[in-house]
Amino acid sequence: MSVTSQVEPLTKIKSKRMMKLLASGKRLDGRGLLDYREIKIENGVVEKAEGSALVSMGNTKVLVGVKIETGQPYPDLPNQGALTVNAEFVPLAYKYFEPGPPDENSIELARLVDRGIRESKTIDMEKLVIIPGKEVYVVFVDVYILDHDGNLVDAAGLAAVSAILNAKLPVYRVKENGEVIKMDEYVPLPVQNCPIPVTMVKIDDKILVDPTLDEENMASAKLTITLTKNGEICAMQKSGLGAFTLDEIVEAQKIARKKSSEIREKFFREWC
Amino acid sequence: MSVTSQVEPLTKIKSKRMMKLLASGKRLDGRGLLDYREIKIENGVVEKAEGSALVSMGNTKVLVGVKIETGQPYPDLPNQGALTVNAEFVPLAYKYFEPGPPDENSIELARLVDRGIRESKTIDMEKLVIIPGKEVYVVFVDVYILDHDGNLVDAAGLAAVSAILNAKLPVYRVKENGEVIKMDEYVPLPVQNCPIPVTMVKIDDKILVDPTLDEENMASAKLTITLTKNGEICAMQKSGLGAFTLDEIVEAQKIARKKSSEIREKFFREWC
Amino acid sequence: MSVTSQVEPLTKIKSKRMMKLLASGKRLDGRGLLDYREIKIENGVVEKAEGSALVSMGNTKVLVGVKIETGQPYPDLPNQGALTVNAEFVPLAYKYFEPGPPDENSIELARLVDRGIRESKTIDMEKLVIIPGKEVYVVFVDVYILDHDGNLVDAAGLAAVSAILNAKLPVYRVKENGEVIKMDEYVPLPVQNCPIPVTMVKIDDKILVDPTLDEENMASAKLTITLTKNGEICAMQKSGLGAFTLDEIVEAQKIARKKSSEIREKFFREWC
Amino acid sequence: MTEIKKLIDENGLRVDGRKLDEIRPIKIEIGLLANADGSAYIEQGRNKIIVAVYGPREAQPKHIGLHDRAAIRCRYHMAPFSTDERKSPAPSRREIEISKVIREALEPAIFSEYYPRSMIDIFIEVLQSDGGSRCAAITASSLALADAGIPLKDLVVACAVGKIDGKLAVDLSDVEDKLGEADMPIAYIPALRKISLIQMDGIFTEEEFFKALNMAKDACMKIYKIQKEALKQKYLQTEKE
Amino acid sequence: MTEIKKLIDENGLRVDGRKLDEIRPIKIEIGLLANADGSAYIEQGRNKIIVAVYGPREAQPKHIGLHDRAAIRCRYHMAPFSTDERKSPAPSRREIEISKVIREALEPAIFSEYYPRSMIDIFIEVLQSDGGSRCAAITASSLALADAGIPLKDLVVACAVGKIDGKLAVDLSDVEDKLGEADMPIAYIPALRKISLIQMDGIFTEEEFFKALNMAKDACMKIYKIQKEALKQKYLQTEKE
Amino acid sequence: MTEIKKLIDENGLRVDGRKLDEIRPIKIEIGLLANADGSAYIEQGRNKIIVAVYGPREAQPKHIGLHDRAAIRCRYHMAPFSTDERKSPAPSRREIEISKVIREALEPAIFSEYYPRSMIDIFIEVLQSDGGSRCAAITASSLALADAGIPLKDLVVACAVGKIDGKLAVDLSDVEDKLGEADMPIAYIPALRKISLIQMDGIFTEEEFFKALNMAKDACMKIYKIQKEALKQKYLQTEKE
Repeated sequence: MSVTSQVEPLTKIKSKRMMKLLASGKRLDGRGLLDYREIKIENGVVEKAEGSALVSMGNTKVLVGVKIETGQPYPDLPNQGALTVNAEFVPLAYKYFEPGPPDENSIELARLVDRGIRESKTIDMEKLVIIPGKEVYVVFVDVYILDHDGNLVDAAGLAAVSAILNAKLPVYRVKENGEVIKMDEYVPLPVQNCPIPVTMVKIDDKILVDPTLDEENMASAKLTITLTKNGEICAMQKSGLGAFTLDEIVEAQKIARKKSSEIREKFFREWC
Repeated sequence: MSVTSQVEPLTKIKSKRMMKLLASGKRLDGRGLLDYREIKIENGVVEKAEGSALVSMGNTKVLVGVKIETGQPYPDLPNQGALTVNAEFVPLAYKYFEPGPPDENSIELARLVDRGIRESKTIDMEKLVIIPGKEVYVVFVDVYILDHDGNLVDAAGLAAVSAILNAKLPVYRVKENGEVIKMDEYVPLPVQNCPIPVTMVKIDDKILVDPTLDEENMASAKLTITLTKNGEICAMQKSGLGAFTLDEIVEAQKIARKKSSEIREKFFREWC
Repeated sequence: MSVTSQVEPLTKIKSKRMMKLLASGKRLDGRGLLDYREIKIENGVVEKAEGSALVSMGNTKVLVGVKIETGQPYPDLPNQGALTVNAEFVPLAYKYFEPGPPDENSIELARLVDRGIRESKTIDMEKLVIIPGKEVYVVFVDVYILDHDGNLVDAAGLAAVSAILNAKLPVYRVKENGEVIKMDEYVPLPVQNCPIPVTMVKIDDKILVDPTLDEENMASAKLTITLTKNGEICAMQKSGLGAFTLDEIVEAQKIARKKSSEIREKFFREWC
Repeated sequence: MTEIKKLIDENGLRVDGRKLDEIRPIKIEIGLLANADGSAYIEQGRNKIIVAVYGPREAQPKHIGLHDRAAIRCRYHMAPFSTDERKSPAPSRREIEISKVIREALEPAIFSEYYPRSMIDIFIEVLQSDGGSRCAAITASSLALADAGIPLKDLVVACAVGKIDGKLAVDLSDVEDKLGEADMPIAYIPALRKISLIQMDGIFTEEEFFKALNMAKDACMKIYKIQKEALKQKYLQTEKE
Repeated sequence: MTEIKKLIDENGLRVDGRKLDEIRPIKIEIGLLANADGSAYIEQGRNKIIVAVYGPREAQPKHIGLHDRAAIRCRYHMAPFSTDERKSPAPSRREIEISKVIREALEPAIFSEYYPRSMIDIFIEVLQSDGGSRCAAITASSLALADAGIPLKDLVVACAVGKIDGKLAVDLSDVEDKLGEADMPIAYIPALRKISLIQMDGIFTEEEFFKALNMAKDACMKIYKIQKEALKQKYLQTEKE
Repeated sequence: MTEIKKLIDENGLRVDGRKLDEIRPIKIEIGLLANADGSAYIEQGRNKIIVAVYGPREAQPKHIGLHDRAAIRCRYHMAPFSTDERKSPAPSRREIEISKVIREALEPAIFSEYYPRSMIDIFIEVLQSDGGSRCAAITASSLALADAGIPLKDLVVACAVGKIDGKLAVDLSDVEDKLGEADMPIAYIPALRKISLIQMDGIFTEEEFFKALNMAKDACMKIYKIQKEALKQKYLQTEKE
């Protein structure tokens, strides 16, 4: 059951300052409304994982590990590998995160990241078949929040794509008798796209990108738009207690388009 | 762990009026002690289910859906199909129902309906075998409470039998190589009996059939007796904090016998 | 998540008396510091179980049942049977035990008993193979606490070993076509060792063996050392909020060595 | 499994040699647990069941407390090794239902109204199960309640009547329950002349039902004597100590 | 499954005969449940969804209460028999996410600040699911809220626009959703001219996105009329009674 | 798996080139998390572990609060990608036991009595696990506690001694742990000269046990130096800022 959640209120001084600054197009940390915090991507930080990346976006830190195993395909997709995205909001990352099974926030984040990857065809799932209908690769993308200062979706989305890009796929050989043998050989995952999510919040009718936690707590609503390398929209999600006008959504789409190509150019290879 | 449950007390005025009326053989809604509320049965309300029925009994509304799949037989019953009865007391139906896994009340209801169906051999389970010991039909009977104004057992029992009666069984063909193919063809479920449960409560030494929620809350004990088309008893269950004398149980059995044949005549075909 | 637990405090009078007695090497129940309470072992109390034993140690009562089934081996140990130790702290045994899935205390106890059995090679797991890599015996050791007056580990360890010793292994025959048939014949489990755990607590710098619940509640720390028939240490576990000096641990090891051989001589056959 | 077993032989005796109206041997021990406020152990046939009672104590968590009576908490639980195939320790739907009907079988005999806002816990552990474990559990539970000093209107006693090879028989064993045609457990409170549990599955004609009811009551009264005797022995023994 | 189905025929009509901008037939019933404070039932295509609203009532457990507004609790749940393959009754990840987005689609329309420390419950049961069940659920939920007398800024209405065979189409059915290339559900609050839910999966170009937004809004306004009419009928009927 | 691997070569060196009494390289970073009140990161061999400490803060839920001391909550958790085969995120029995022994290894060093009714949370995430992760986690946890400003009697430091190819060796790696004959982790509090964790599985003779205890203590003292140095560097750095 989904329940309206408590929001940690900012101190009056802080919220007043935030609003005053916003009025003149500024933010508490000195950024302009449409500026991202500094983004750092560190690849391959967990050697035991087939792929991994640690993304920091200001104080927000998200680690993604990719594990690749083999298993049965989904019955309705016998000629495709399987993909599972899971997110853990571990209590280490934020004083209000509690241990336990994933709650609605971590499920929403995982499903949003999943949609970005799946709909943009980031991985060519048809190349992940070992024996059609019987044995395929199963790709686990595990999102691990380490430090929460807002905009978990963008950090998680970037970390997921980065970890997928550096993941190595173990090679299997199918013997004539049908036996499947793991070779001591790896190839890259067949990656064909990089979805880049851009998250915006609305505070007092202003649209801000890459919100900090304080800004998320002051925002009336949040919107993520994820774009492919060809500039198509492949995922979208509004959240929060407020709502957007049509014009705001149109504006947000333009912003997302611009910011996603900036991030793409800075961090990803030409072809994706 | 089973715990004595809170009962919502009636207002003093209401409970006094109920007791006064009872003394003269009447009930709050004008019924005699042995009268059912108006029963309506609507068949086939959920087309995606293989069978379904919505039963209303006064303000009580129970929907049953029957789904039929294939699966392995129970190891000790290789030549029979499988039957599973499940009940959901969804929070939509009553202010004190909470979401979550089935509690003792919904488990008791499901098991009581299950016993009625199983012991009366409502379905000829031996006709539900596709490949003996390997593949059989699995019949899921899902009881869904939509509005709770007492006597859930009778409403659920009638809805279950009605849904089973209108359920269509998908036909499977076993090819020579053992492959099982679903045909685009349906036959009725092999039904051979209709168990009819009759529920009574005791209030102030009076036996009432088809109690409302108010009456259940005033009752000291409740008794369900389920009868087959041949007038045999096939299931029984006492519940509640009170107890019955032997004479009361003998009397209740007579009442159940009478009411079940009235219901049977009104709603079911001759042969069941 | 593990949380510092509430400890039921002793009355002031009782704790003062305990401390006073301890100062002169005595205990509330008259024992010396290194004396066990009377130990009773009753074998075969649950006939439906393949093996069983009820151990009482003063007021502490622990029942262990051994069930033996067949199943697949662990993928990394294709030529060994499987062993599972589980412990239930049922609410019948103590006013603060609550029903529910195993908590950290029952998991710790089960894993400690498991380590004793596994590391001492109590059962020759390689003899528990029916078809290598495919079908093996699975031995379930279920520890059931019936009355908790301290030192559950030693009582559970003794009961587990006793139940294993009296367990009968159903014989299976593998037919030429690979079919596995259960014969109406039993042989003993292939037992080759008996690990004996000895548990000590520290109260006010004194080491006591076989603590009662009152003593456990007064103790700063607890230490279990499990020894094999050859006098080797095969499992160890410290618990509690306090700590031991190196010398205390050395002393505890000597005590455990002595007490375990006393118990072994009294209750177990020469060869184990 | 496929061979049809004869449950009654040519002499009218059952698989274990009993007559149709004969109950299984019963062994009762009262007060065997040190921690519990009251306890009882019963062997009935191959059933081995132990019951502990804690309370009356403060209702915990508080919201389960009732303003006009004690809340009774009851848990019927089977040990993993109590059955032919190992049972998962997690409570099954069957155990959840039985916990409820046992609680409701015992409540009418308890003076719950003496202890508002309190709770009384009845913890039943089936160490070995044969047929009729819920009945044996009720019989033992009322003794454990008495041992805990909980004021009772009377003991509660329970026994089933079933149908095997077309004949009515009391106190079915496991094999009779599985291969028989019907089973009807009842719980009886002699002093109140009331039935506090009745369940049935299988097929009974009206005539069979009436007969079964009376047989069940008679069997209950036999067990009631054994209960009373066990309680007496326990008190005599306690006085001696 | 492998055959590629044509979703639009040579006349530009969809599998069920609809035009691209045509919504499915809608049937609404308000106030059909006796226990709930408000309720509504919607059929939209083969969707059959029933919604109950309870509250405002005291927040329970207390810690979910908010000092400045009502806590809204929302549960979107599918009956086991609502889908082609039986669905386990335990909430899936999809149901958990949808419960959240529906709650957040409805909250902007509710005067929550009138009821601090209270909760308002919205229980949605999908009895049969076709494509677009979250939208139909939002449409019905706002009617159930109105029926419960919860003060609203306006009704909330929802509809999806998707892409099938490369063309934009409103209110996708199940088969269109599965075989189509994109789906974008939106919820709209006409009086506020605001979008309170927007989600998307699939592939939209910028141009398609703009067009889809407008088509979705137009479809919402059509459904809004049906909503209003249903509410009017309900009140007329209530007055007569 | 079937080939028996030699864990010590002809020169007495281990698989990774270490001597028997040589610990693995250790890298420590303190205070790397912004939200936590204290934090530490440790790499020891291929272990990569991060620890956050929150508190002292009000005990939540209240009933876990203790009247005479802080309640310590401790969770040792492995990331799904930390192991060779993906680990389910749900806590395993092993993780539950390790959470308990780590808590009990740290408690003797904490001045818990300063903070009655409060709780101190220690959240350990194993990002990559090699052998000895519980020891490395303890070593890092005491640094995170110090970083949070929790008053400590001393740091707690931990290291295991095991037996490989019949010889005692400190700080076993994953492969040594799996193929070795015994493993005994201990935690040591130098200022108190006390052992706050000791566990063992495998086979030790009495002589081996005594020797192992001393080797473990010596290894702990080596790591203690590294701990102290890391803490010093952190304070120097903080002062500069």
